[in-house]
Amino acid sequence: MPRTRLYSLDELEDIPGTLVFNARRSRQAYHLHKFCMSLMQEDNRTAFRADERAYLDRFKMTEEQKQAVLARDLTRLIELGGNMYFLVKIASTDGWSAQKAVSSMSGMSAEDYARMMLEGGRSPEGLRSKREGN
Amino acid sequence: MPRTRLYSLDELEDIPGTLVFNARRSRQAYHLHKFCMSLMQEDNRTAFRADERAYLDRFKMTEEQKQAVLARDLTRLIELGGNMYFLVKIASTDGWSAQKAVSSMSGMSAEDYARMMLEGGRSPEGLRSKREGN
Amino acid sequence: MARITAGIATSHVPAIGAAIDNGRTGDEYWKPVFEGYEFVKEWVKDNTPDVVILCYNDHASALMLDIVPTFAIGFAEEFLPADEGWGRRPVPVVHNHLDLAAHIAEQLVIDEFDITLINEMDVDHGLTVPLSLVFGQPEEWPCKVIPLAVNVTQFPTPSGERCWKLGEAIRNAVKTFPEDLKVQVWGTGGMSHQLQGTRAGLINAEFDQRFIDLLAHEPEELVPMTRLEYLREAGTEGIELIMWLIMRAALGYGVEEKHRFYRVPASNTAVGHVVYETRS
Amino acid sequence: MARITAGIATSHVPAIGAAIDNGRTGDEYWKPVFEGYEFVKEWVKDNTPDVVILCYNDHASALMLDIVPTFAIGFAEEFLPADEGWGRRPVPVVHNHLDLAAHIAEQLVIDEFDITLINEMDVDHGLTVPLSLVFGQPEEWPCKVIPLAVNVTQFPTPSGERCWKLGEAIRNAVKTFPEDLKVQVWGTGGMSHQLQGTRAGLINAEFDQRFIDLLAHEPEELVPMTRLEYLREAGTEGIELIMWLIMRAALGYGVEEKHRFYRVPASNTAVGHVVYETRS
Ligand SMILES: [Fe+3]
Ligand SMILES: [Fe+3]
Repeated sequence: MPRTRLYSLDELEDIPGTLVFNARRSRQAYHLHKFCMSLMQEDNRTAFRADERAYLDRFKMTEEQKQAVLARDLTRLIELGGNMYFLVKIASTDGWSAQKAVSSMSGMSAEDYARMMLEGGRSPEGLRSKREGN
Repeated sequence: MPRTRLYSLDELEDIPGTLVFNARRSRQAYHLHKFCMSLMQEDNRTAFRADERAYLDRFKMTEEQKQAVLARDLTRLIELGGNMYFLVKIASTDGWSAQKAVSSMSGMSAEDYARMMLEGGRSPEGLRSKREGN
Repeated sequence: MARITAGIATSHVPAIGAAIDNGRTGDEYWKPVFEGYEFVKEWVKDNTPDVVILCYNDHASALMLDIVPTFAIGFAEEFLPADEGWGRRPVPVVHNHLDLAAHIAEQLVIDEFDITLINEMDVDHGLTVPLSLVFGQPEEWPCKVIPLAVNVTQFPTPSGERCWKLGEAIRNAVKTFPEDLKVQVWGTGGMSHQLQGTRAGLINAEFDQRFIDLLAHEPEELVPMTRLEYLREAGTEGIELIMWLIMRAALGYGVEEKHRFYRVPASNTAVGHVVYETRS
Repeated sequence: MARITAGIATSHVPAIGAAIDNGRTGDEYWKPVFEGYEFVKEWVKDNTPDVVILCYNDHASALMLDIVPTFAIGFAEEFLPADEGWGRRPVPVVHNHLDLAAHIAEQLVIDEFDITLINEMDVDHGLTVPLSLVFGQPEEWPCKVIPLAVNVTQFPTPSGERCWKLGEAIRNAVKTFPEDLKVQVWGTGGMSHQLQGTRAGLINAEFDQRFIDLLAHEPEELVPMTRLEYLREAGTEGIELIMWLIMRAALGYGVEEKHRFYRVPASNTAVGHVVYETRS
């Protein structure tokens, strides 16, 4: 008899616009994340800047992941398993602020996003549950 | 009010001829153990064999620990914080069997120790507790 | 005997660290944030601990790639600030209190917490930004720090309830340490924020303020909250608030709130901060 | 649904691996040891699992220096045999069952086990010698293996009771995995041995045999045994027996002992081995 839980992990998928980073995604993004963490050394940042494609080819990431890095497509990188705590190292290497990086996923311009944050941020109203629509 | 425990960790020191590997000893032997684990690569074993002293000087071990390694004094290495699961890598590098390495601490010759093991090993009688003498 | 004298909670946004390091704390954007920390900077002068047990999360700096521990205790002699992609923060090296760290680790395992010891690691903004907010920019940090890293990145994280029990166990462990030490427990991270997807920028001030309202004297209302509820209400990274629960549980019943602060935004995040003293 | 069909326990002495790898299993010294494994090698032909959850301890090969986790689950796609000082064992690469490993890790955290995931590591004789003893010398191991490494090196280790509860939680996790899989749980290490000091060579056959006597049908007699008692009675490395408790707890109530074996010595160690089938 299967046990009851406070909630099934699958319920974590019920939050709009949100992909929860779980063990499966962690494994899917392992080599992508190895690349991200390599950017914690200046030598590697320099090598990446000098020839992005060649540098990416040192890692066993998928081609899709490499393309998404080259395009700085954070939305896609998260779909491909990525987690922002790793991915933000790409933004830092580019000299982007964390706010600019995060705003790039929000469907808003960096300016509109910055204004929204100054005005109190995005309200959770309507964004709690796909199922409940609240 | 301090809590009661099944036993205090200090009681682990009550066993004759035995030093229990705890967090403090683990920290004390950290660099010694870093050396031991370096011997898990053939290149490093070769370098160690070629010039033991020079190789040891690459590690932040204490001089006492280095001397004990050079002398293959496992008893002393355990007094200096070491644990046999690390130290056995030195013996393996030397081509010693684990039995020969272990026997070197037992106060017996390797031959006498091997004979004792064939005859059923060392009895725990009298070796359970310093305090109880059983 | 060692005793827990106070607890501090605060958000740990990287941009706050950058503002301090680059001398921009007086900027129009940052001034209202740093004003919230003027109290603690004064208070700590008379309340400098010997040791801080600093509950934080590593942001894929030293952990989370090759090793993903639920609860990890830093057991190196010292910890360098991590290079998170723009060089190491120009802040002092963090020194551990190895005897207390060993004692806590041992007692926690005896208490059936499946602790991981980390004998070498760098510490990221999750640990160093709170130190800067409280102690400013000294040559050396004025106390030892035991890093306690909590997984809030890879799901499932430990539950709020598990974190609460961990805080209680830390309290017991500190109480049984024979040396006379003033120990503070800090919980960092939060408040509401979400750093991904079309929901990025989520801030739930109502949730955050209720959390602060209840934490001092009715924390039992917060303990059963599920991971799902944290995510729904406070955003994917808002779950960092479970580390505030560890701090609160470690303080026990007699707690006085000396200060609270709440402000939106700092970068993508709502900033929350409390200072508690224990009465015992 | 996945189900646990059998459990195996065995000592995991490195010299046993060397005897296999060097073709010396027929030597006068080794023959009586390997005869004890003839049953399981036949039995497993009709009882090949899809996955083995292999509870073992790392002997300062991949863990215990920079990271000391109480319970670690291997979460790499594959694991190479470690070079423990004399080159890698010439045995197949170990392949993980990532979906089941992820499921178990997640369920264990929900059940308040503070698991550490390890995304890259080599596996040492603690894991590979049992595989060799059961499966012989195939080109590829006939099943997937989920490594579960338990700290038995740095004190305090998890208690016997904690290990028992972990085994129960593994049982629950496997039962709730939707795929149809035959899963075995193995516990390795032990029996009595001590690899240090003037007490080196300690063997307590009475203790070992009582342990085997009780494990199948009266394991509740073994669960409360303290770390101190393991060390006193079975030697500093005899505490590896706590991993047999994880295996036993994972099997639940209906267990049939198919085989048992006990022999002194192999190198410094007493060799013990049991095979259990579950009835459910
Ligand atoms: Fe954070
Ligand atoms: Fe072993």
